[in-house]
Amino acid sequence: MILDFSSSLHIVWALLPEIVVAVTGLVVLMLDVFQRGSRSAPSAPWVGPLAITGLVGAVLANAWLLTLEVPAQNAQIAVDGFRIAMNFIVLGVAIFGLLYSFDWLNREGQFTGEFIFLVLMAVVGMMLLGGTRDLIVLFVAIELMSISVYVLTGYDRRSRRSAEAALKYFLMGAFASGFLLYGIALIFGSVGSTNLSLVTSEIALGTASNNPMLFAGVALLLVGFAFKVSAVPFHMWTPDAYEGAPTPVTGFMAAGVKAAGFAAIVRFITIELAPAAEFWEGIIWWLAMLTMIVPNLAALAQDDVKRMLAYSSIAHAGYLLVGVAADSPLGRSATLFYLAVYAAMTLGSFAIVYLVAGKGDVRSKLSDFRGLGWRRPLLGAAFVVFLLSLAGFPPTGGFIGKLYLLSAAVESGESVLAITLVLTSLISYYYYLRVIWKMYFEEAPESLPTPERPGLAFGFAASIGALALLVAGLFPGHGLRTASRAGEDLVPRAAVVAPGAAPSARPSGQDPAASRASSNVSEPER
Amino acid sequence: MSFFESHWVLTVLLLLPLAGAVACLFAGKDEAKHVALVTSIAAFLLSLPLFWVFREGTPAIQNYVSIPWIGQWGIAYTVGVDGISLLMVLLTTFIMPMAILGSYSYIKRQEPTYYAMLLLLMTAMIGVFIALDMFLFFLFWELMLIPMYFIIGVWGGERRIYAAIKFFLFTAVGSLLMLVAIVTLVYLYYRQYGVVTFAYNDLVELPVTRSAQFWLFSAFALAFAIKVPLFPVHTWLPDAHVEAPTAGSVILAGVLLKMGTYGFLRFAMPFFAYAATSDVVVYTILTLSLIGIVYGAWVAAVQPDAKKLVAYTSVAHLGFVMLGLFALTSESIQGGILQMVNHGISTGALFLLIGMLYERRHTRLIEDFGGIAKVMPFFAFAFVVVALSSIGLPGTNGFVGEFLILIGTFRTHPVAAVIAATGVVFAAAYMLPMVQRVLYGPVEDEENRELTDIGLRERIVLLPALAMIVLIGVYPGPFLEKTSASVDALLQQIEMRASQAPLEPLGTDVRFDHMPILGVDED
Amino acid sequence: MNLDIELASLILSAFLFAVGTAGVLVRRNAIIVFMCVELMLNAVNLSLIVFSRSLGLEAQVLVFFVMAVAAAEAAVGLAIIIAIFRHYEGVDVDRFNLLRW
Amino acid sequence: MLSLPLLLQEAHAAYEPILPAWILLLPLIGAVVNGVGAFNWRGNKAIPSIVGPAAVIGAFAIVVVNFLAMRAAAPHDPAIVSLWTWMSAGDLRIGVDLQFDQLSMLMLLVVTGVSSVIHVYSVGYMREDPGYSRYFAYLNLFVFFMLILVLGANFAITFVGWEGVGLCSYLLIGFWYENREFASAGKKAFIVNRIGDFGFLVAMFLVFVHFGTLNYETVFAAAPAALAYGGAVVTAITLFLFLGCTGKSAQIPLYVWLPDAMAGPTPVSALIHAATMVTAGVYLVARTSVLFAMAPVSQAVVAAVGAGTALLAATIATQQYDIKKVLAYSTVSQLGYMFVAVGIGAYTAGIFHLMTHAFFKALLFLGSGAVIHAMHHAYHEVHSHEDPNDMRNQGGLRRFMPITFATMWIGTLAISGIFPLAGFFSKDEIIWYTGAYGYGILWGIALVAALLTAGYMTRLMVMTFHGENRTGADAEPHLHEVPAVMWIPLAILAVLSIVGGWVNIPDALPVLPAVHALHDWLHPVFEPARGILEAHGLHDAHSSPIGGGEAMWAGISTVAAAVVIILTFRALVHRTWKPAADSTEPTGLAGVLYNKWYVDELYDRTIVLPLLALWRGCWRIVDAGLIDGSINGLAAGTRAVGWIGSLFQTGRVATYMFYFVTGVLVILATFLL
Amino acid sequence: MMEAFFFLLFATMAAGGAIMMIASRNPVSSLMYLVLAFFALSGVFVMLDAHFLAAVQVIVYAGAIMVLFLFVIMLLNLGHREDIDMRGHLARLVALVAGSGLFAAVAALVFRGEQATLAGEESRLAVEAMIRSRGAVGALAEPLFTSYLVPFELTALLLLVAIVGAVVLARRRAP
Repeated sequence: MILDFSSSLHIVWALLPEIVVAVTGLVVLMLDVFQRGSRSAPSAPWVGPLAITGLVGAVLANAWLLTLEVPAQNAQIAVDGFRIAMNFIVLGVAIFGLLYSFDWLNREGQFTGEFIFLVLMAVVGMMLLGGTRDLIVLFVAIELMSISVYVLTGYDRRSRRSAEAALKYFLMGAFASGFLLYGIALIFGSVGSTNLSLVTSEIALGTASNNPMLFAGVALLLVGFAFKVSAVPFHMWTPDAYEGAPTPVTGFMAAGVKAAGFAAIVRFITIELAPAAEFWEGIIWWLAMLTMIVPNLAALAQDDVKRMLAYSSIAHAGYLLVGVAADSPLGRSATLFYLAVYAAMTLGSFAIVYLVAGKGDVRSKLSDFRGLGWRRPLLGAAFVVFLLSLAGFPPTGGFIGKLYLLSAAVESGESVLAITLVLTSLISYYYYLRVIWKMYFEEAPESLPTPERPGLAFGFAASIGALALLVAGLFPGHGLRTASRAGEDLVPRAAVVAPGAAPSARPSGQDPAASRASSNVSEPER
Repeated sequence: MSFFESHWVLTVLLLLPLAGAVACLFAGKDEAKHVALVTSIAAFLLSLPLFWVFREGTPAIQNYVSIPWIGQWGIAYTVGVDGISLLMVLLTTFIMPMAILGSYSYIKRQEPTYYAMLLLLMTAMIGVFIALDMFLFFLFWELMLIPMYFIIGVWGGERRIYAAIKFFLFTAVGSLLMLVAIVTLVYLYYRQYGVVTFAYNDLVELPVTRSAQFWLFSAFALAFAIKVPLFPVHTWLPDAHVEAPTAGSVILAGVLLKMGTYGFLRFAMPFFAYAATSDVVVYTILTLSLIGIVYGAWVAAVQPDAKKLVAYTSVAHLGFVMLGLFALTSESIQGGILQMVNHGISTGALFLLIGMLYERRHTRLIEDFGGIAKVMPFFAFAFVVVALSSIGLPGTNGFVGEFLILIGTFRTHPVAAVIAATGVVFAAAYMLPMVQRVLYGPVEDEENRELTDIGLRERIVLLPALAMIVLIGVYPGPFLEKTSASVDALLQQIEMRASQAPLEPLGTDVRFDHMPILGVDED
Repeated sequence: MNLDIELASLILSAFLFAVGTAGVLVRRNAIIVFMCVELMLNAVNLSLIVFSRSLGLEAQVLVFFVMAVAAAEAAVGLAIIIAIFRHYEGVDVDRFNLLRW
Repeated sequence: MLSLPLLLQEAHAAYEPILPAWILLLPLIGAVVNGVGAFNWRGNKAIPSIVGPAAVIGAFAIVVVNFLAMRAAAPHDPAIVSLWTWMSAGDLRIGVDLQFDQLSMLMLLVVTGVSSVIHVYSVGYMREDPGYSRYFAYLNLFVFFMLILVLGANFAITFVGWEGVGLCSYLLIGFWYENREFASAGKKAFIVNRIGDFGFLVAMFLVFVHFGTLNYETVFAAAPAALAYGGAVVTAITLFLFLGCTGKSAQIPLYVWLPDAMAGPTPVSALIHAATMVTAGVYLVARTSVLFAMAPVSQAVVAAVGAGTALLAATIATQQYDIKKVLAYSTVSQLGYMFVAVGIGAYTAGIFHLMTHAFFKALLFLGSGAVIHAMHHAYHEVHSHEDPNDMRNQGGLRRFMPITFATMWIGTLAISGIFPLAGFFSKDEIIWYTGAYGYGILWGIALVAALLTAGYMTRLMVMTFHGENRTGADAEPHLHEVPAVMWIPLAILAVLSIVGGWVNIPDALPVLPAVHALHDWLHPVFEPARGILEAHGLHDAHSSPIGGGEAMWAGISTVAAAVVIILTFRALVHRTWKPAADSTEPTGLAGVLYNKWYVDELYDRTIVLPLLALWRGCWRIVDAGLIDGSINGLAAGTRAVGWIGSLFQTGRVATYMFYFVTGVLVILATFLL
Repeated sequence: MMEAFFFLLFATMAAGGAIMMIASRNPVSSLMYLVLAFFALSGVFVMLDAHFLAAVQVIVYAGAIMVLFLFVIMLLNLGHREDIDMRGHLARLVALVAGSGLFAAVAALVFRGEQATLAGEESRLAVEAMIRSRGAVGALAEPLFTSYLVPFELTALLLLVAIVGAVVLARRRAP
């Protein structure tokens, strides 16, 4: 099938995975409302599988996108390898995040359709974030994602920490949204369009180059994204929000929001704003630098595993930024690959933390992990795999990912970043290993209860996650190929629309401004 | 082609301990050790025919195979042995049964995991020695850390956690920088030939500019130097050795340290021949080796803890090996390789012996012993023989290695050889006082009076080592013959490539970026 | 007096944005902090409207969306503030530092 | 199996070593059997008693056969037996090669001969010891290594023996390891020897670098052409070799271990620390005579060190009370003589003295062993813990042990150089050549030392055997002569001490027939060296530095020695000593000598203690402090930075916003500025 | 002239309202100042030909959303907690510096940039033409329901999320 946006139905096709997820969310919400007698009663157990089914459907729909032929690529929605890959990652995060969270929801007696609905809505936002090429869609998608996640963060109403985390995340997020929006406004002000395919050509035409306002716009846009991926110094909310949020949510947002944020950075900054590279490359370089160094140091001081993992997830944003800073197809592929791996290991780690923490999430201190490896060998082994992968240790996916990032950095001549990457990884070894030593080298005191046995869904997710990481470490060939293809498959493929080509592509030839306004999606039939 | 000439023997050698490790995990508490022992002995028996099947007189890699693995990056499962790695593999398979059997009564908890870790370690170590793909090599190189971390951390002594983490981090510093260097090398190769490959045989042919060689060599050298360990990055070693359980120390000293020297020989030197043979590098490494030899011996001499003493002797012995390697003569390199084997056997045996004492007395302090020869005569005998091997008495293996190293070194760096030869004196000065204070003198401590001499199992553990000490001491020929062709070829290669290293970038130079200043210049 | 309204509006927009930022920094009351954020959003809206005048109506569309988003944010944000008020009996953001370091 | 005459006959044409490997193997087998016995049948005395001596006597027998064969063939070139290649790497090829020439043959005879005697003696001496089997294992092993040392056809093989005997010496000195001091003495011996071995090693390196081989034959053949006479290289090689010799043969400055080595069983002292091992240095110089001949500086050093040692040790010996210490210093002194001889180029004289010294010093030691044995028994019977070695506890023993008394006097006279005993000929030859070759000062020293020798040996005899018995009233009845198994060896050695010198009787002496057996025998070995020496101006002055011919000075020295003996005897025989327990330490010069010139203390203070302090410093300050400190500090610092950094995470959202704004401002500002 | 006067009036009101909002100690007064600022802003909107948005600003923003804020303030009974609301002098100084810095930086960049890009007289006419032809609402509605259908639909989801979220968060604690 050829997808050329010649009819508005094509938009539906192009957005099929998102639509499937959204519809699933709505269905879940409706069925749940009708099914549940009292609001405080937990939802029926089939809600979970239903959502999973929907997500699997979205995965299939996403896979179906691969079969499409997409000749014209100036729509709001990009149908390219990158988006599809990002969708896979985000959907994976959603599926695994949900599988991991069921145990927690049941344990805390908070299993509700709303939770799942919010997750699915956040997923819609995330998917669009990686798939859109329009600043307006970007803004709405980012807000959709963010607001869902704010709510999820505060989901545990009994917990003071949860509320505090939600408030901090929300205030900071809204604040950052202001900057992001200002950035969008300024970019619009300097290039006159929100559709970045036009922005790109506009900049390339030279009308906007060296425009300080464009610089300010790019910088503020980048700040907004940096906030979402928690890059230093815009990361300060992260440890608090991650620590306070219900742990499955932490995993979900650490993996999903970050993935979506990076998707946006890669697409909007490195691809669409490629002609303005001089504006952002230095910023990203320094962001990468700081984001590798600061959280890795701060994580050393943590004695709470959850918070430590929060810092670690910031550090991973730093590593990912190296891939972005490399600003090459290789770098983008590496970022993509690393995101997938990162998602798997982060989700798994946080999930294990909540399992250990017990009802009410009370035991997430390092000392609560004592003897875990011997008491729950499989859980311990899985955690070891996750931690080693986070540390970037072979033979796990984390290692391959870091190697990929490293090669991208080396290829782009970013030796300083490469060396910082490995040296900060070294620092990170310490705090990851510290968990392992607590788990295996120290005896659990009698008073420390053994973590309960995880449920089927959790066990399934954890084993698949750990195995996937090992497979990615030992046989990454397929993943690398996919990532490499997806990393190169980003519209605009031919970088810039040729001068003069842009107007002629517009069907309604009235006036330039109007055509600009309407050219974002090819004219629907009237 | 028979089984033993095919790569299968290597592949099976890799997989066998891995399978054994899994089997151990599923074996019962009491059976695990037997599983491990049988596995390791099977691996040893499997590796033994390699020694005879190996074709001498050719530097060619034997039992070679290259199976595409991660095509995207030109990574392949490439394994094979030449004379140098052959000895290392055999050393590994030789040491492991000893280490495992030596742990039989030492390890009293979590046995299945323990033995699984040992076997996993075995796989990693063999892998390091046979890998001919940089990725594969690095994989095994790093993989080795995890089981060792566990072995020290779970089954170690008082300060095991400190030692484990120190060991891990120290080693990791170097390996990570080496990883950057490997990636850079691959990238340079790509720039030059347009092919992405991690294959050793390809990368070794890459002409790297002289200036880049120094950077990359440094990264490799740091990784290997830490593992060796070369002064002053040796301080992880005493801690790790002391805290590790006996088998851990045995393997650490016996095999792991060799990975560093092997790395120099196999990778750092041929890859960056110009840098490796340049004056500044050679003199730096020789100096550090000499410091290691002398200083290691000095510090060993004043250790109150027997195990720590032996640990420091490793610094000295490996100093000899490094000296031999960087003296760049056929004699010294062959001596160095032989000394790697020797040190593995002798120091391994020493750690086993000290472990046996520790099992009985739960102390390693030299002053707690005395007169042990009276109550444990066979132990004393073995201890003395091993100690003599360690100080390099002629007729034991230690002498052959040291002698070749020194005489070879003397050809190119006479002063260094003379200084190193003083190590011979110091060796006596640290080892004999310990022997004397542990074995001799009156039995003053009542606890020592009750000690029982080592039993049959322990004798079986030690006998192979004792036999090898004497065998290599009087008839090292077969071992030297294995390495001679490889070493000669290596030397030739190094010499040739050192002279051919391009002075100017051929479009393959490393680019070093500057720290970008935020924003852009207006002009 | 030849006032360039557009430029002046942009400056005003920047000013309001800065005032919002300063307000965020200077106030402790979570609701007022949030109000400051709203002010920032409005400041941006002003810029967008200025741009829409010369560059196209997309900007106004965006403003429209911003308002919708602001409404949604307000709903959720105020809900969060109510939720935290239940825990802390107050909305002083400086008191919410259970999570730190 | 070939019959012996047939073998000899065949050997006539060209000498082929007969059963060469067995010479080595027999003692090795003995060592292994006894070693196994030490673990497995510890109580059994019969097997070691037979196996131990038999192994050595068997080797001796083979050696004798070989000697006869060689004598018959009178080969000019050494016969090399290659067993297998030991090391082969690069250009280096070291074979396990045995060299049979006149020098090694002579050494073989001495070593196996004296060893045989001493093994037999040991059967009696060590009978009661619980480590009997172990003792013979060590002793056999020693013989094995000594034979390797002697037979080695290249430096490396010699070095194997060289270190091997050191090991056995170490093991045997510390034989009674339960005594901490004894074990310490063994350790000291080993370490001091190692210092010497370092020299040997370096010498080998130099040889290899310049000759590409370590084989004696090749090296010696090539040396005159390859190296410059008196050049730095050959001087360095020889000096380093000599450093090895000073260790092994207890010369200044490394002699300090030998007196302590008396901690070992007395037969060991006799065998290792008097007759064989300690002479290895002399042997080595003689073996490498070609090189030494090319290095006049080294020659001078060797001779001077020898002479100095001879005098120094002799002075110390005069004030020792431990019977074995006296003999030990005497040995050091006599070794000094030998080095003087080989140093000045009188190789045959050195070897000659080596041989005679082996006889009479073994005799003296075994005699002292007999005394100690008797004393020990006596004290043992009365449960006394007095020191049986201390001469102040002895005295008047001639009544109880006449055979020992008699044989030891023979030894004393021999060592003192009284005509016509063995020592007279050998020592006289050394002193004579020293003068004749123009080493005036050394000659004087040698003479003085010779007189001192007579003095302290007489003192020893007087204190031990003459005068009143001081053993103690209750112990005295238990003193007895030693059993036959012990005195027969004494008798054999006594005979050898008498006749041993007759193989080499100088022309100059009147009345006696000139015998050149030894000179002629060794001539092929030393010919090249002699040739070099003579080519470079060595000539026999035929008179002493202050005039007078050989005969005259021989007469003078023997008469002087006799006079010293008589005077000393008369002076001391009536003097009364108190038993050791009641004695006070001597003072004044005697005190200094008694304390061995305080050399041990000097070494302790200037070398051992500073080194230990340095080592401790290395460990505590450099390793634990500097390196680990900085690394741990780095780690702690990193963690501290992390901790401080995490403090920025105040938990207050306003702070976070502040950093956020700061970040934005920095980014914007960099663009503006 | 008139235009300038009104602009300055509204601008001053907006700026003054904003400043008073952050300076006023009473939350309710703050809120009222903010509402004032919003009203003034809508005046500016009008002057910039964004009539529809000006209306929305007044009705939705100042009217509905701000009332919601007021409700919450009242609900939580925060009307009189003046003492704790404002930070100390240091924080005020910091805020002043940061605020003015940000203003300076953004204004400078915008000022410089504005000169570079906003010259397009042609597109300005096109926009005006568009507004003229379709009316203030129509000009906005057309792209909203055609080109921006996707974000529009997304907004629906967003509002649903906000509703669900508000319900989830604000309902009483589970027993």
